[in-house]
Amino acid sequence: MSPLLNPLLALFLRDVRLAIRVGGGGGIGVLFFLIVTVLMPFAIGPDLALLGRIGPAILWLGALLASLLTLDRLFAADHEDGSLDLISMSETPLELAIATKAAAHWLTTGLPLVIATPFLGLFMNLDGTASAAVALTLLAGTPALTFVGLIGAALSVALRRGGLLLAVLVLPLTVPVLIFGVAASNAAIVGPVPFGTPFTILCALTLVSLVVGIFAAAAALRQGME
Amino acid sequence: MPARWAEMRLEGSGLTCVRGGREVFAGLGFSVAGGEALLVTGRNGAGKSSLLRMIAGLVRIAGGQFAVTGVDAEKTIPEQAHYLGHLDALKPSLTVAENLGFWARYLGGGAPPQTALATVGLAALADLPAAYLSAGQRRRLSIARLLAVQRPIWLLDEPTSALDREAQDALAGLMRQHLSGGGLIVAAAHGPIGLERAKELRVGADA
Amino acid sequence: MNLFSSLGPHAAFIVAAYAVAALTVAGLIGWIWIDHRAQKRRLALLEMGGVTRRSDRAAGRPA
Amino acid sequence: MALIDLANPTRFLSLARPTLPWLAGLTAAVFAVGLVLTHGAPDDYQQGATVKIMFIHVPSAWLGMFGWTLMSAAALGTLVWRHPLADVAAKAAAPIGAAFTFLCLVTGSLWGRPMWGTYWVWDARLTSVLLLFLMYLGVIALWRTVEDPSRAARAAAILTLVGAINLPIIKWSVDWWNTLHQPASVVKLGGPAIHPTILLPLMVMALAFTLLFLTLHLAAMRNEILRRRVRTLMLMQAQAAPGSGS
Repeated sequence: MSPLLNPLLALFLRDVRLAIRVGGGGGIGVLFFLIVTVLMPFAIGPDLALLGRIGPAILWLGALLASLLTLDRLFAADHEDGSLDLISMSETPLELAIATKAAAHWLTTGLPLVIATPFLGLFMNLDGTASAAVALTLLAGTPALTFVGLIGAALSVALRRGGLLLAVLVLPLTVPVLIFGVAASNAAIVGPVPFGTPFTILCALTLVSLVVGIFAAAAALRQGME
Repeated sequence: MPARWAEMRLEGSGLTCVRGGREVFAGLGFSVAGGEALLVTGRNGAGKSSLLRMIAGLVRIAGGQFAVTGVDAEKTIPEQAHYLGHLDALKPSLTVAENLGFWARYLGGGAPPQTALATVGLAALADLPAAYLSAGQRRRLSIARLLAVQRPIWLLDEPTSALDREAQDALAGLMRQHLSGGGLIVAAAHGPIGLERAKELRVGADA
Repeated sequence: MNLFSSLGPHAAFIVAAYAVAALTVAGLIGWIWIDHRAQKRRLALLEMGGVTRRSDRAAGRPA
Repeated sequence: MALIDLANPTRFLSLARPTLPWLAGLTAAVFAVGLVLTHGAPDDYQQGATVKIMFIHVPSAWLGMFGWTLMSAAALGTLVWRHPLADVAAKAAAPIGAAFTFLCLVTGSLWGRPMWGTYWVWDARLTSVLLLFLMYLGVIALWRTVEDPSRAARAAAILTLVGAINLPIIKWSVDWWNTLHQPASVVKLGGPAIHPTILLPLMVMALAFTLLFLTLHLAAMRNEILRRRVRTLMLMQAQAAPGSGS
């Protein structure tokens, strides 16, 4: 294993192991997603036709909130026990370390959301293809949510406020991903726009947020070194 | 003990530190060579920790600069320094071995030597989650990190806190061993920490 | 397969329901059994390592 | 954490070990009888053979409620008498109750598919069971996050009791929110409205399920006691090692 990969792999495995032992392997994220999705019909009413039409939107909102709110602890935990200091004192560049932590977070939080989507689709009276479409768009979209949320997580560590501040800072940045995610899902269910167009834009957004997120978060952490 | 590092020197000149708008110290200078220890003293809040964290690259340098000679030129100072702060950088849900293993692989790129845990007396607790350790044992586990990865510069912030008498003597031995190996130590503490020939640097109002 | 035909047009759902029931119960039993074995193993490991409970020692069992 | 005296749970363990196989055997026997009876039950004039799903759906719904009731009783044991066995009983019952509630939801949607045309319908009873399932997951999540067993037990006990108070309120409000599901046909004031030939298998299956719950719960409690014993030993191991004083 090349000297650069070994530390990153160690960091990745540590974060995944921590997520499984402490957070139940993304269980909390999926539980939050389930509760948010189940709450909607109580407000909207048990009308299945209506729920079917806004199903993708509800699932996307639930997944967005679930992945953002679990990001708060991404850096805060390491900051509080002093691990972040040592991580910055290593030959491995901070950007790569952040990318590794984000990948571990996505695997333990984002991916379970995607896997849970078809089951929650049942509550929204979505048939097979609809649920699959939402799941596919979430698969492409959740990495963007993680990497955009990364910036908020890094900033909230530096500002020692965390929590809701993260959501306030980051929610506007996730709007494009939300728009094209829901658009792609609806395109697959209702049309008329072909599924491909919004979906490729969504993938582009993810790639952009991948790069911007990592460097912005690293800068935020370094700037926060007070 | 053959000198692991060639003739080495770490110097700081005209160092100024501003934290939260307050000037902690200004115009501070020091010089410490391989095999020597620098004891940074001063009342609480005088900036002892800030100086150490500044060397470790964890605090922005408002003024002045560091110079280091006789070490690997490409690496920055933080990449060649160990920082032992008040926080132990341990995850309670990971076991003792997992915690040490992670830091050895992340900072040093390889598995920790078997002796690291034994030297600090935690070999019997290798598979115990760190949550069950006492403050003193968590401190020993942090010290094991210094042994697991070979780095010339040790930055120790009140290293003897939470250690019992026996552990303090063991730490003094490790520090002497590190110095005789050609490494250098910058330690912040209130009193002597078992290092007889340490140079002293007072920080604070009457510096 | 008279069982299947005797269940009428919606046989698949009935069989599915019983299958899910069997799976859930098997899952529970499996989880409890694996958990039992894991705790037993960790207890043996700890007791082999010389750590004994106060009441064990009090009950005169070898430390 | 004072080393709580494990004498009482130890006696429980010595009682649990012999009774477990007997209880399991009895459960299997009653299940055998139940399955034979359900196989022989006649078809319902409306739903045809899908009524056979009811023999699983209704008992698992009862067990969902039974589990929460059991946990509430244990919660009282924890908060009022601070009995360590009550903590163990509450923690052991949660996953089993959740599993049967999940089974009730799945069989409910499988039963609903032929009748209503979709797997999930937001009708009152299924929705109440869904909320009960979410509350189960909440309690289990709470158990997992708090490290110290006695603190976790008190927190979970409070949540369980608050949940128990809210369950009727949830049930009533969901009913008000939507009344699509068949009115409670079994527990009707005028006695069961369904034909005895269907009621008998239902009762036998309910008994079988309850015995199954008790067997699983007993075994889960035994595991929980062993888990606490492991935790105590690990604490002692840490204290025996050097440097534990400070």
